[in-house]
Amino acid sequence: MAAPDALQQPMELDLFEGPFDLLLTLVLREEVDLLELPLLEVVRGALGEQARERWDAETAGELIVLLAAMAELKARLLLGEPIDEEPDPDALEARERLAARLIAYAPFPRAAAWLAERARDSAGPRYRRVPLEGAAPPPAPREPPEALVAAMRALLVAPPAPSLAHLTNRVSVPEAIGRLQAALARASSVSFDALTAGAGRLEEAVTLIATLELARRGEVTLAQAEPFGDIAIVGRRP
Amino acid sequence: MTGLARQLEALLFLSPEPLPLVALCELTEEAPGAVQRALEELGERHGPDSGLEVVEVAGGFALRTRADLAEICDRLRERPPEDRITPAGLETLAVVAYLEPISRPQISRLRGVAADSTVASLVERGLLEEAGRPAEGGAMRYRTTPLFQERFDLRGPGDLPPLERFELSGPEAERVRRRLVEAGHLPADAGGDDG
Amino acid sequence: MTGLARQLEALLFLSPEPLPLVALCELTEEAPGAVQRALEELGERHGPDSGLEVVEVAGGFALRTRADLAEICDRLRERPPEDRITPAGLETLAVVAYLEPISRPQISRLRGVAADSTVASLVERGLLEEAGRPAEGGAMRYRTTPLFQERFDLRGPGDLPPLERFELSGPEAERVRRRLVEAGHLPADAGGDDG
Repeated sequence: MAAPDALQQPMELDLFEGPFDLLLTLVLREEVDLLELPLLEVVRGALGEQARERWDAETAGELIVLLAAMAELKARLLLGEPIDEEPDPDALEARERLAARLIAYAPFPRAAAWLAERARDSAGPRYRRVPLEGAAPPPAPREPPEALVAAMRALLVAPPAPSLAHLTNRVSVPEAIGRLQAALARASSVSFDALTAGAGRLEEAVTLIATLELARRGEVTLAQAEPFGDIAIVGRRP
Repeated sequence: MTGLARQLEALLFLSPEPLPLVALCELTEEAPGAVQRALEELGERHGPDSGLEVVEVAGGFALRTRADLAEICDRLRERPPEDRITPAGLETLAVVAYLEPISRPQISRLRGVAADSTVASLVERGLLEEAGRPAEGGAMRYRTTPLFQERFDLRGPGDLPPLERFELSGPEAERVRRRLVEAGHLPADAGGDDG
Repeated sequence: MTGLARQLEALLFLSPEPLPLVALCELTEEAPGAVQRALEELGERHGPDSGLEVVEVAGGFALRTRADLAEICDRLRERPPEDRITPAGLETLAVVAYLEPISRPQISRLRGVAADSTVASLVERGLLEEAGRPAEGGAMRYRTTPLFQERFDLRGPGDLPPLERFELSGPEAERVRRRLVEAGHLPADAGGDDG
C-alpha cells in the first residue's frame, strides 16, 4: 500500500516547538510542501492570544519581521515568481535573516534530544541524601549591607527605553481576516494594495498573512499579474 | 585501602550532596593530587561487581547506587512520580545550558516562541535558577542548577558535548539557505559555487 | 560479590534507618538464610580495612562509617553550610528590607519575576517572616528578621544604607518612591523627572 501523501496530511502543530522548529523541519524534509505551512496558527502560537509571554518590544519586533519573511516566502511560492526576475533587495535581506536565524536555531532542538537521551541513560542510580545529623552548624558568613543597595538600585533604574513604534498600532490576524472577509462580502475581488493603502509594514504583513490563510482554507484565490505587483484576492462563492 | 581512601569513602557516604574536590582536600587536609589518587582507588573498590559506584557529578564527587539496581532501590524508597520534562522544557534547558547566563527575552528570541511559562516551571522544579541582572540593568538572567547537572549526569556546568556537534552540516545549512532565499528564483542546479 | 549481596549493599546504603531481616527478605524476595549469608559476605567486604561497616543494631542491619573515622565525619558536620544567597534571593531581600511590610504580588511586580519560590525559601531560612495581612484584607505581607539584620550587619529594621537614585515613572513607581522617602531611605527630592 502506498504511503499516504504527505501533502494530504494535516500538520500536527502540537508537535512543534514554534515557528522556527516548524519551518526548519519543513525545509529539511523536502517532501512536505512549504505551501502547507499554516501561517495563522504559527503566528498565533508565537505572538497571539495563547502566548502568555510578556514580549519585550525588541523581541516582538524582530519576531514579526521574521514571521513576515515567512509570509512573504509562502506568498512567493503560492503566486510564483519568474526565474529571471531580480528579487527585491529588502525581501532578499529578510529571507537571508530568516535563513541565518534558522541555522542558528538548529543546534538547540538537537541538543535537547541529546539531553533527553542522557536523562534516560542516567535514570538508574540513586543518591543517599540522608541529612547530616549532629551539632548545629556555625552561623552563615556575614554579607556587606552595600549588597542590598546594589540589588535595589538595579530595580529603581529605568531600563533603556525600547521603541514601541511597532506595537502601538497592533493588528491581529483574526481581525485582518475578518476585515478581508467583510470586504469580500461586498465585492467579488479585492486589491491587496487598496486593502493596505496607508498601512504600516506590520499591518501589511498581518494582512498578507490573513490573505494567505484564507487561500489555504480555500476561501479565496490569489492572482498577481506581475512580480511585486498588486495581488487580486478573489472570493470563492459556493 | 589507604587511610585517605577510607576517609573519602566515609565522607562520600555521609554527604547529602556531591563534595567538590576542594572540599575533600580541606576536610582531609591533603593535596589535590593525593585526593585524586585516593578517589581512583575508591572507584576501583566500588567496581561494577559491587552495588555502589563513585562518580563525578554536579561539580563534586558522590557515592551512589548502580543503575542496574534501580528497581530494588525503588522498592525501598518509592521514587516520586517521574516529573517528565516537556519537549519545550528540554529545548529551553539546552539553550540555557549552552548560553548561560541568558535572559528570558533572549531565550524567546532564539526559540521563536514564548518562553515565559516554560522558564517559570523549570525554576519551580529547581532545574534553572536566577543568575542576576546585568550590571547595566535589564532582564533577569538564568543558569542551570546542580540539580540539573545531577539529573543529566553532568560533571558540572558546561560538561556538554561541543555545540558544533549539533550544528547543521555545511550542505544542510546550504539547503536551508537555498530553499528559503533562492526558492522561486533560481533553477535547482544554478547558484552555488560558480566563483 | 553475589547479586544478592549487591542488592543488600544498595539497600543498606540508601536506608536512613537500620533494616530488619524481614524487611530485607521482603525487598529482595529471598529466604532469611540466603539473606543472612549475603549479609556476611557484605560484612567481609566492608572490613576494618574500609571506611564503612555493616552492623546489626536496633533490630536491623545498617551500613555506617567506622568509629575510628569519627573525627573526619565531625568535620563534615561542622562545615559551614552552603548557605549562599542567590542573586534572586538578594534582590528579594533588598525589596522587602526597603519596602517592608510588602506582599508577594507586590514583590513580583517590582522585580518583574515571579517571587513565590524565592520568598518561600527565604522564609524557610529564617531571613524573612510573615508580617500579617492588611486590616482591609489582601495578600500576606513579609518583613525581614533579626537573623537577616545580623547577617547583613544592620543594627535593626530600617537601618539600611540610603538609596540615591530613582528613575522609574508611573503611578505604581510613585507609590514605591513615596514609601522609600517616608521610611527615610531616599531623599525627598530624588528622582522625579518633573524638574
